[in-house]
Amino acid sequence: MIRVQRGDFDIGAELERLAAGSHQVGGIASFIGLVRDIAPAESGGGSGAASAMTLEHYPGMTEKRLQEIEAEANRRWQLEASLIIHRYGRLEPGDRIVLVATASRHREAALEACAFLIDWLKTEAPFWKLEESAEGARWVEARASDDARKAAWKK
Amino acid sequence: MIRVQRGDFDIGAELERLAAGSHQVGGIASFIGLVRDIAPAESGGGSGAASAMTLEHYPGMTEKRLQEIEAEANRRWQLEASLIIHRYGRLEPGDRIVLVATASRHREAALEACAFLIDWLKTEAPFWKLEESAEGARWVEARASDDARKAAWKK
Amino acid sequence: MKLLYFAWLRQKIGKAEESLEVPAHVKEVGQLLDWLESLGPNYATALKERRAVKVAVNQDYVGLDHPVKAGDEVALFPPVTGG
Amino acid sequence: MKLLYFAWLRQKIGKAEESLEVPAHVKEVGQLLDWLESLGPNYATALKERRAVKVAVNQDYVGLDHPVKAGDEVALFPPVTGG
Repeated sequence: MIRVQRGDFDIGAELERLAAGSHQVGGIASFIGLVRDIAPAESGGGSGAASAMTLEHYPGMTEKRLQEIEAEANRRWQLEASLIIHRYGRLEPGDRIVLVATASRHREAALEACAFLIDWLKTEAPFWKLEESAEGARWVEARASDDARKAAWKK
Repeated sequence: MIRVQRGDFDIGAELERLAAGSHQVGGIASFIGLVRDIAPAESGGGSGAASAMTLEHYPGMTEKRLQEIEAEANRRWQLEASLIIHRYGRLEPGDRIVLVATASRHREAALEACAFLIDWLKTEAPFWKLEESAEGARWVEARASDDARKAAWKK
Repeated sequence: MKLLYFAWLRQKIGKAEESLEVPAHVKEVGQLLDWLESLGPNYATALKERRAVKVAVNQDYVGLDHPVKAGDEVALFPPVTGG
Repeated sequence: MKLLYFAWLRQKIGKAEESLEVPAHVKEVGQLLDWLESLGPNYATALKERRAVKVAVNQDYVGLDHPVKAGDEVALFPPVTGG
């Protein structure tokens, strides 16, 4: 299941639901992405001012791509259930951005599919981050390392 | 932090706490192990009767080994926080057995350290599973594939 | 043809979307980008660095040689940064 | 010396722990296992398949050549299956 939403999500409830009704699930792997306050770390101290961000997305295509990514994970691994929730709009440091989770009989499949989902989502799902800082707003640039991680999953 | 306990744990609260107070966390990876009802799958249908299990452990050494495993993960990856909770006693299908979780600035470290923790825990932490089924109780045998996964992490 | 712009492409072009009558000689994505550049300095600036411009036609990622036609939904945006 | 037994080793030996006076010639884990086997058929049965017997001395995994001495806590158990 995939969801694109402005509001927050309840991790405990989401992960609980993933295994509900099936006693065939032996493991649930999940990854939660959070808004990190990059200001202090990358300016070497600085004001320590929180840096919020706004996530823009492409309604319609976002859902389509996330569904395709989820389907690809389910083709590659035997999963009992999978979940992608991605937020958009303005978010502050510490806020949750994304949840990906996979439930499988065996931990290997759950762990690998979870990493796959977040790696692919990073380079495939049409979201763009606008970061606010003391110096103004700037669009986050794509990282070459993300492309490399995605490429490593290619069959 | 590590905890060995008889009772259940609250996944949402545990993961929330892992990032609390630090806005340096960009990602939280977690793995939850559950009691799987193996009866229907491995006996090719069968009665479908639920198979409970009892987890025995070595109090004292369990905590010591889990602390060492957690310390090793923190040596290998830059983590903001980590958590291992492992239950013991009698558990039924669908019950949670174990939670491992890692918080890091970057998702790569969180994902890898999380997989490392559960892989090492499987072969290092002194727990033993006694499975109950219609045919009686039997001690679960260690899987060679678990040793192989652990070995793959060796430096 | 429906055009959508996202992130800094939206800001530089100065609008989020528009409907355009595209000339008949524009048959592929690359030709569409060339033609858009000719519409004004805001387009020219936005599309100058072609490597940084990703294109989706009808919500699928495509390359510069992908065909475009009237009725298509064509989106232009920088490399994605979600997750 | 304090001996602890877990899982099917506990069941086969028939107790979870005991304190034993170990003879002076028993200086290593391997010698300890040999000597335990001589204590009775329950021990002999439990320790027959040596590959399946893991040993911890003072809560650290050790090999058969690891020294043991009075006062040590020595645990015998099958390969672990937690997680």
